[in-house]
Amino acid sequence: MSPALIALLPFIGALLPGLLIRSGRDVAAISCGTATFIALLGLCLHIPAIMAGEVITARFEWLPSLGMNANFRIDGLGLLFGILILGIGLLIITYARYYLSRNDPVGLFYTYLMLFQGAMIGIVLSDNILLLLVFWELTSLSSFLLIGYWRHLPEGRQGARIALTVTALGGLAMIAGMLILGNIAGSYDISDILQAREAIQASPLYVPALVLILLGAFTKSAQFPFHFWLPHAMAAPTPVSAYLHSATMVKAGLFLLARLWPVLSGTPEWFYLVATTGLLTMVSAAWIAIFRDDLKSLLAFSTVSHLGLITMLLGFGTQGAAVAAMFHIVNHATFKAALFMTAGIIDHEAGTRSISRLGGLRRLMPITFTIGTLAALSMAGVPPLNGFLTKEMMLQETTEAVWFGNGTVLYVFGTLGALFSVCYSLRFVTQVFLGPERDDYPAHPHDPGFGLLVGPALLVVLVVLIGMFPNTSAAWLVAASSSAVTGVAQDPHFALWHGVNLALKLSLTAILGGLLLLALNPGMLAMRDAVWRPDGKRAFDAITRGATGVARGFTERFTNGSMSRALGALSMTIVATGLWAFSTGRYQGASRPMLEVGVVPLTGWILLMVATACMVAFHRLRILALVLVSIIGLIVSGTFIYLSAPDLALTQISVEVVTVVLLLLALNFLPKYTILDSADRKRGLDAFVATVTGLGFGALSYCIMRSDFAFPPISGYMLENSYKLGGGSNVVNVILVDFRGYDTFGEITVLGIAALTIFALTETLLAGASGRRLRNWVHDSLRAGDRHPMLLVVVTRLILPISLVVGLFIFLRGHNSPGGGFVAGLVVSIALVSQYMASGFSWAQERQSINYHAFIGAGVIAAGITGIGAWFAGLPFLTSTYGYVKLPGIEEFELASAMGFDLGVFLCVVGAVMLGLNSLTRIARQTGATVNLEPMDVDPSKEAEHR
Amino acid sequence: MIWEIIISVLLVTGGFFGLVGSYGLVKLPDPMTRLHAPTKAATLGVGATLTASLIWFPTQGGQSTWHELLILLFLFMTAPITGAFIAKAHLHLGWDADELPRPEPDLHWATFAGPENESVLDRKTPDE
Amino acid sequence: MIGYALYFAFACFGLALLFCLFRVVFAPGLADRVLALDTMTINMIALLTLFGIDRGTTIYFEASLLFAMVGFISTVAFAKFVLRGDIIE
Amino acid sequence: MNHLLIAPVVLPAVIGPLIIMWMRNDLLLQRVFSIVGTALLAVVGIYLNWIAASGEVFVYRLGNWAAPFGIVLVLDRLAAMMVLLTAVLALAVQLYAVGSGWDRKGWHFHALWQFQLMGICGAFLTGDAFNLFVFFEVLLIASYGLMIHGGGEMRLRAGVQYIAYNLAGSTLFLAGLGVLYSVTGTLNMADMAMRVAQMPAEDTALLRAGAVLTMLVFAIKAALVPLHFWLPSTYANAPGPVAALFAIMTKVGVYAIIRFYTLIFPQDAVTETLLGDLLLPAALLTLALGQVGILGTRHLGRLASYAAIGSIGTLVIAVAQYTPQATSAAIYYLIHSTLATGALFLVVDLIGARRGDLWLRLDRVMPGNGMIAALYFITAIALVGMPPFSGFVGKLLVLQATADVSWSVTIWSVILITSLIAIYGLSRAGSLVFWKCYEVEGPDRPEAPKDPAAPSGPIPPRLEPDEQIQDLGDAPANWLALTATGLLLAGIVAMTVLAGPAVRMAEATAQQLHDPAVYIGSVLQGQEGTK
Amino acid sequence: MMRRLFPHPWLSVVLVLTWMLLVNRWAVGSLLFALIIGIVVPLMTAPYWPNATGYSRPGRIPAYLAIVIWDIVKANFSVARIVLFTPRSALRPAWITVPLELRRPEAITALAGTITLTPGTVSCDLSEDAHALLVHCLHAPDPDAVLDEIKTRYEARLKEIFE
Amino acid sequence: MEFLLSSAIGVLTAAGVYLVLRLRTFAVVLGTTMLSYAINVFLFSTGRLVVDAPPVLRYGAETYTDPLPQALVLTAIVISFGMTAVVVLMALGAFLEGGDDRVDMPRADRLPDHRAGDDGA
Ligand code: NA
Ligand code: NA
Repeated sequence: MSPALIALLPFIGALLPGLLIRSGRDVAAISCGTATFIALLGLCLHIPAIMAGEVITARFEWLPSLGMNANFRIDGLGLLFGILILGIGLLIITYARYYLSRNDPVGLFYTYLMLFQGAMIGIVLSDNILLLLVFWELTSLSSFLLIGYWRHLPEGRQGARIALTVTALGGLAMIAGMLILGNIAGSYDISDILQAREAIQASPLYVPALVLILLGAFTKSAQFPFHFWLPHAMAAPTPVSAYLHSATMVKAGLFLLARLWPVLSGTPEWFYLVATTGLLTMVSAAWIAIFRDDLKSLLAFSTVSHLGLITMLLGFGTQGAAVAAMFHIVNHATFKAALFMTAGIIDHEAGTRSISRLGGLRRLMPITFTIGTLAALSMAGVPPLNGFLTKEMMLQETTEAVWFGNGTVLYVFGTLGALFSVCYSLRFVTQVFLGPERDDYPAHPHDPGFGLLVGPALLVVLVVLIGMFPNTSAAWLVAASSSAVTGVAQDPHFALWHGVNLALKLSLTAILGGLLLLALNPGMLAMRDAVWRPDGKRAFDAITRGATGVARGFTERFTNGSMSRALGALSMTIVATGLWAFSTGRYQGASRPMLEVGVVPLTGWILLMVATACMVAFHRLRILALVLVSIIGLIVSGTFIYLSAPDLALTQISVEVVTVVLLLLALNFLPKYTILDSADRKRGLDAFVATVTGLGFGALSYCIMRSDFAFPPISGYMLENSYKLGGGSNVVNVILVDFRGYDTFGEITVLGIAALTIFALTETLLAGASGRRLRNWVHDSLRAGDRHPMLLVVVTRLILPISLVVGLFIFLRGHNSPGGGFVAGLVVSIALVSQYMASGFSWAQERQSINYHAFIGAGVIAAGITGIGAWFAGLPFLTSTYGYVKLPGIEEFELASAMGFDLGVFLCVVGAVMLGLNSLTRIARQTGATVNLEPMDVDPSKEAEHR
Repeated sequence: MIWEIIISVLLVTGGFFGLVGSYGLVKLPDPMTRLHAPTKAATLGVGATLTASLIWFPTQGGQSTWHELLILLFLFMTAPITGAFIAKAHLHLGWDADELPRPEPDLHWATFAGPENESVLDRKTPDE
Repeated sequence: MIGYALYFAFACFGLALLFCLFRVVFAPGLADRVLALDTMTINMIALLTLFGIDRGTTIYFEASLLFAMVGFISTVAFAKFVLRGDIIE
Repeated sequence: MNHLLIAPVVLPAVIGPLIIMWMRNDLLLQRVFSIVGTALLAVVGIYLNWIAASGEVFVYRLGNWAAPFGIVLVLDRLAAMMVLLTAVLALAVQLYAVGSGWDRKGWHFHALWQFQLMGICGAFLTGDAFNLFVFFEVLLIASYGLMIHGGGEMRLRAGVQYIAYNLAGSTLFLAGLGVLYSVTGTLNMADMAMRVAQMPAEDTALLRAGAVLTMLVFAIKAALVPLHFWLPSTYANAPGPVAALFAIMTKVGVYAIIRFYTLIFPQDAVTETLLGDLLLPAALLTLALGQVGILGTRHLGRLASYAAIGSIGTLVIAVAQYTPQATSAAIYYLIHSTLATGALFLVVDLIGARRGDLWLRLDRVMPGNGMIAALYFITAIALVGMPPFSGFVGKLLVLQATADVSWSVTIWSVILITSLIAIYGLSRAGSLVFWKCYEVEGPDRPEAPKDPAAPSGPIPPRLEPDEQIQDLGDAPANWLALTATGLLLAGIVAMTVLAGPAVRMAEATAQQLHDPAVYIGSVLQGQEGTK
Repeated sequence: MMRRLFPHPWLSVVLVLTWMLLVNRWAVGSLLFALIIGIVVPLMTAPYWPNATGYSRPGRIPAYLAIVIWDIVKANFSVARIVLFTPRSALRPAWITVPLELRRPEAITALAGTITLTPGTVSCDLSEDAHALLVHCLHAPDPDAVLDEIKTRYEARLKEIFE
Repeated sequence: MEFLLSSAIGVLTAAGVYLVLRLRTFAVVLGTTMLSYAINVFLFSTGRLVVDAPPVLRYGAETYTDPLPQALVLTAIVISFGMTAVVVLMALGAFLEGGDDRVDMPRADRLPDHRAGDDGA
């Protein structure tokens, strides 16, 4: 079976329980078990080939340019881990079927479990380190889900987050490490990397890569000081603990060390980092395990300790140590999984995992007792069980290794670790099973059914078998895997008895010392409790709480909703970067002569300066500010006229009046005065920012006006061809409707959308809380009488048709003289608005059967159709044509098709302005203004008629 | 030449009255009197200027325009309205109904009339 | 001669604008300010006309027309705001 | 000339007004029309990608004017891709809007939606600097309308800030364009590129200033630190589907940065490394601020907003490198982060509709907790760049592209460390929202009824306008909303599985961008038959 | 027919004139177009002109206009004198109530306009029932004389024209 | 003249910036209006200044001012008008809904009103 398929099968298995989510535990377990079994079978079919030294590969291109490909390989190492993962997985699936309650979402559990299994298999079968990374992180994610599976348990959630965070930390470091490694090796394929030992170890980036990768491996394998996540992961259901946190996931780190052993090991950096970490972990975790009250917690720390042991062995970098490491992986998996399942059974049956509440279960649960004891003894390293074999090998290796010139420190500590291990293993046996039977178990303990027992029983059988007959039962697997690790064919021989050597003495010391320690345990417990000790979880909590606090403070500080700060930052950024960019370039200096200043421009300048200054000074008096805005607008328009831009002046002045009307309409409901609520200091700072920005902009514009174009501007062409090709002599208008008609198309759309937005917003406001508030509105000022003054009505009535004529005129001549659709639209709008102001909204509205929505739509469409029309001539959008239309005897017009476009502009402007004002007026009417049926409040002539 | 003189006179007149109108705005003592200056002086100021232009273009500028007439018409049409409105605004803001002569003993001027012409405090607010 | 008259008129209306500005800034009430704004518009129209004569072009007349129209509307709008709060009712 | 080049602009520009004119009061018709329009846009997008894949740069000369004088639309690989991405995102999100009932919480949702698409597509396709401004404005004003859709105090307040900030941005844009025009005398981007390349060395100050001002505008749109202030409140307060659509809006800014940086201000022009020197620190800060914000906020909507900011940081780090490899990484990451951010906003909206608000605090178990949790989980994984989704691929690409640059240690550190912060923040939020609720209610509590009758919460009650919108009388189509969210996630999965082809496409695009001669040549040469 | 075509013939005249002034070209073509405008625009705006407008004696309009223009010129000089030379203390502003005989809004508006444009007076407000006009005088030592002049010089003439 | 205009641009900009930095919406709207005046004049000035040479083709006229910036400014004016209209109405809406016209987002936008169960997820 292809390695890829083997890796894929668990994922397929993961889908099944998801799909069959309602069909219960059996279906889920069977489907997952089947997938696992097929995968295991597929893997085992490769055993002969692998034993023969072959490496089975499957390669799929995924992301070749990055070097990330779906390449898989099975060699001895992969085989060892694959069998562990799938084999124990099969047992766990069975076990979980009976362990989980009917009320648990079992489908979900199996999905997560299979996801995890797939990820693990992926790790061990990857032949590409980037692919390996993918699976690596997937194990973190799926373990997060599994630990947090019982979502109502706070420990589960916290444990899940701690595990995720710590392993993700390592994972991220590993991403960097792997990328560096791949860059050095020139490939991300493991096959290639394994060939690049010299290049890698010679690279200056070797140490960073090593440290980063080790960070990944150590976090995953819960090595000191990252070990603290593992006990908290014990909040997971026991099958998860047994599977992830003893047999497989935590070994992923070891796998990685083994996988990269040929290229990374053998250097002092490797030795001191890996072996020391391993040693420290082994001893410290074992020490902690002695005192744990929670069975699973005890087992968890023992796991950490054993992982440390294996890490240390790999760190030694010798072939013998590597063989021992591989063998211990096998042994540890068997006895530790069995122990976890035993703990789960006890928890399940006795209702507690607390050692202090247990004891005397020997008679109540004889089978469980047997299984648990055998496994625990193996863990303690008692012959003839398999744990003994590797403990001896470990001690042997420590006696041979030298640590900073010291030949004893390693084996002293190694023995100490073994001693602790004996202590906690026996504690497990004595304090759970032995002793007097109690009468206060939370439940009625008895041996469980076959389903829960089969897994641990099988494992314990292995424990014994491997212990007794290591060379026939396990040597082949250790040989295959250690050959793969070391790159040299290994043919190890294991024996229970090596004669009386140092290792044996140390082993004996450990066992005896362990017994002694167990006897002293209660006293030591009290002593230990009295002394302060570092608590990983508390540190983690402190760090994350601190980080969260800092993040909150930081976030609150940098995005605190202050507009002023945001805009101030923007201004200063603009000025600073602009100034920097300008000053690092070269400016030629003023080359254009200045224009003379006459009396009128000077007056205008004074007016503008004073008006602007007043505007700032008096801006809190809002109506005065509006008057000043009008004045500034007037002067700006005058400036445009003076500087040869009549079109601009027309537009500016007419836009401005509409704006003022709009602002007045809004101001009716807003406070009339701005409250002074910024402190003097802030105002000073703002003034500084404003001044600097103003200076910057003024200077920039001065530089521009005094310098020449570096290249002839494209507008020269426009001046030349505006009449010839565009058919209009007002070049600005031809640019607007022809050269750059597309801009104008966008522009009128903007206007239309603005009106639609205003309309939509108004409707929403009126329907909501604002509507209610408006209905109870109290005007904040005394109101005069005379809503629709007669004089105004009469005059605007006359102005309306005249304005329409003026609008038409401005529209028609726009192509050749200042004017055009936009200004015309505004003129007409202003005339209509004057009707509204004079005769009241309802009366005037009644007289226009115009839907402004339709106006806007029609405007955009008209402009669009004029543009699309060109398609039918095979020309691009907005291509215009023109001609002079001479209706006999009537005014001669130049009719450019662009005029259709201008008509669209006109319609859109009228529609948008009127719809916007309408909406604002609707808000006003909500306050309960009465509706007038007559255009003026009093009409003396009508009154006369009545008489 | 004669046109030149007429134009010049008109320009000077226009300028003079324009200035006087705005000067009055500054100089006259209270808002109601200030209202007089611009509404009239400026009309003649701008009127004379426009007339000068009206004459200048056909006689000196070589083209005929009539727009000035239109502008003038517009200004004269609107000036009274703006005047009245500013006056009304001023009455509303600064005068009490009793300080003015009444149109008839039981009637108000429009600015002071109307059912809505109540103090904010008097207004009934049903929901609050 | 026309030239001098023109400059005289320019100066007059320029000065007039400054007077108006004075009244906008220093005024006891809003009505005065609106009045001053209105007068400014009228003075601007005059200036535009003068500019047209000075440059011999009629191209700026529409602007004058529009200034007149706009001045009227904004004055009325301001006044109506003062009177009623709501300018369209 | 291929008229379909302009279809992405004209199509929504016609559908929008038609909706206003004839379907104002018929929501059903609006929905059908609008969705069909967006689907058509997607089809056009596919076609445009297909023709652009040849490597040819297509030019559409509006008004038949010759190139630097009239406005041109330019279709290259990048533009085509952006149009398609927009259409795909819009289609999915629009389905969500219909499914969740958001589109009837106020007026003109669909018309504004179409105009929004018009603006975005217009910005992607234009080859004219000022026209880019115009279409920025189109997309902005439509976004204002959409952003405040449904009303409510916070939304309006945020809207005011959003507009005010963008008004400042638009002003700045005009200033930048003014400076560029005042030096180069042109607005056509290809022409400008040519002129900038020929700029005399003794006259560069103004041009440099112009370049920086223009870039700042794009940085505002992209929400780069320190110009990011507008984003969190805006996105967090916008209606869910609108915020999801806005995922593409920040990318418009990034697109413009890429376009101007590669075309007009490359590093061998007078602007030298000016832009890269500014972009990189800004991008790093942006990434840090965004990821820290994920942890620092107490509101799911803001969390999604910060995630959006963070993804922009990563993206711009790549853009700032100015190498084809980095640019291709940026392009891949851009697609990924658009889909992922969009999906996250939809998921957040799903939560909001069920929980009532989006504060990160203990609440009851929401209906459909499991399904939404799954969607959240996948989206979060994709966003933080954990395997197996496209975020991981994208992150690897970015890391790889920055491996050999002078700032690489800083860049890698920032990317990796902030990833950890984001992972912690997202897992914290997720476990609080989806798991902790069970603590209160106990594990055995039966799940709440599947389909909530009416999602309440941040959505205001239905309004009754003057003209009655046709009442469809249906409950929100929950399945449609979930499916739409799933569609975006499917996109993420596709980006992962098809990472090879996707990256190849991104590489081809980057190659094209880093060889602007073709672009310039296509625009300025061979203009037979034009005026 | 004519009534339907020209609902407000005087308005049509004004519009034709406006157009001709705008286009600045006294050609036949322009006039025809102006006529079209003169027909179409009043029809369009007819709803805003609910009551018929007409003049009983339009022939007297020019004379009236002449008087007004003359008065405006006069007014300006007198106002200028007051502005420039009359000391504040000597200023005698006054309010006058002008009871109106005119009833048509157009006529009242014309009167108010005239008053504002001519010597030292500004029409400020109408009474509630629009039967009186409030006029402010800049400098009126003798208010009754002013009232008398308004009534005879302007209102009487307007009454002839309009009613 | 160039100096007058650029100083005017500077002053308008400064005024606009100062006003947009205020804390109430109306002031901000006024500020954006000022900024748009400033930018319109600025953009216009990039065509350089010419007196009395409007870009309307006439017989015999030789010099014209640059029409392109004018067209751009026209577009900009219209757009900023639309934007102003929307922001004004939105400010009004925010005032009506929220009861005050502050520009800054209130705390309630970022922080929940009570902290029940907020920590220790
Ligand atoms: Na025009
Ligand atoms: Na008078």
